Amino acid sequence: MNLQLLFFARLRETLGVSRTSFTLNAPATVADLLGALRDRGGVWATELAAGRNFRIAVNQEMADLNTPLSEGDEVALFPPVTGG
Amino acid sequence: MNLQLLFFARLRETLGVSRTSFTLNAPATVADLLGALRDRGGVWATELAAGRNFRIAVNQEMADLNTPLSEGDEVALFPPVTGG
Amino acid sequence: MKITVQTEVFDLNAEVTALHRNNPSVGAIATFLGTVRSESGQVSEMALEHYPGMTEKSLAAIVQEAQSRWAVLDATVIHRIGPLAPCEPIVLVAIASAHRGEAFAACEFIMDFLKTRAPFWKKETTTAGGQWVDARTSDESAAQRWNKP
Amino acid sequence: MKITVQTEVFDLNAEVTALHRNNPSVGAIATFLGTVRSESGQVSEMALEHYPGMTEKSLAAIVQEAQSRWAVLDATVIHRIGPLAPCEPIVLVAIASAHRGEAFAACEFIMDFLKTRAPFWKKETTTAGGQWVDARTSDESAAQRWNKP
Repeated sequence: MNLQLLFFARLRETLGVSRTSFTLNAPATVADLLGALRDRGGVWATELAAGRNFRIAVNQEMADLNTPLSEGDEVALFPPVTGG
Repeated sequence: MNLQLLFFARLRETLGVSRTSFTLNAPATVADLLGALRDRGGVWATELAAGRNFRIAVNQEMADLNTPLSEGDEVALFPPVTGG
Repeated sequence: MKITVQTEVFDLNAEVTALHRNNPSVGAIATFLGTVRSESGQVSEMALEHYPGMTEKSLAAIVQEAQSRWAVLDATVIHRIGPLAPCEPIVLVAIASAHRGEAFAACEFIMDFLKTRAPFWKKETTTAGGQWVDARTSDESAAQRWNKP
Repeated sequence: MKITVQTEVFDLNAEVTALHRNNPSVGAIATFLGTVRSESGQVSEMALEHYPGMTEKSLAAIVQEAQSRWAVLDATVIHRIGPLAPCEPIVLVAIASAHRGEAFAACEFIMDFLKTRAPFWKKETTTAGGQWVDARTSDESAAQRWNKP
């Protein structure tokens, strides 16, 4: 399935990408997506390592590792928020 | 001793006075002053009766029945406050 | 600290700008604006009476108590007196702090004590005539809760 | 309800006037204004990034949750994005209610959840260069306390 990946703030800068398309075998969860991204190695493995503090939103709703993904989903990865 | 008495809001209207001088035998407390005022009878006895809900300030500080009075004190009587 | 009792309307922008003073330590400004209510349009006028001298002293004591409890960088309290129309502003409390928790707490504390300790009295005019507003026990409860540990 | 994410500065008087709408049921307006801090003058610029689309949705959900908990007559949330100088306003939350307790609670609730749930990120520029601001655990604690009975 095809996903739209979005990256914000520190993650956007460190990974060097703000928006990209990504293809993943279905069925898949957020955990599967993170595994596939870590397999890219380098900063991807470092920044998305299991102990790192980041958040995931699927279709603009907060998600967790077990959230299932579907064709066309918008998946955003970002650090804990700091607005206000 | 001579006191300056001030009345505010509903008490000012009901008693028909906003400011007056009052002479009281020393030594005296707020309770003594209230007794002397009640002795005037009429609305004074009614409005200042023991069960009525009013407040007393002596020299612009909240006071109670036991607060001692001194020559020249400013004593204010008023209903519970309702500003803001 | 600015504490004023006045008949004139105040300007919120001007007060908040003066409170902030371009102080870069300020990160949070909590304000409370009280306005004349008129449920079902029944109140045609609200008259505010006060005790000149004691009012300013009691407001200053309340603000100082707030400053002793929270890290307040600056505070403004303005209370209007005289006849006011429905929807007109009555009171402004504005608190500048580094962080929001302190600003909110100090602002609400000052309002709770202003409502129950500062010598102001409201008289409403309705079609039934003028009547003094009764003190609300909920206001006294609001002030009491700050005594809790 | 008004929820806006914008680069432009906002006008506090205009926002409060629009929120009040000359509604005589309004007796209380609580507002929170967040401004760019620069302790010891170290921050020369604060840049705000956000997640367009999700930001507005999450702010609307937070305001709706506040409206379900307290009798809110109207609410305004404005959050600025882009580069801001020290002392500039970042965020405004303004709540109109009949009584002050509801206005204060809803305003503080919205700020606590905005701080921890709305997708905004701050990057400070100091003499040491640019650095992303870390999330504060005290903000998460502030949001958690609203879960208590």
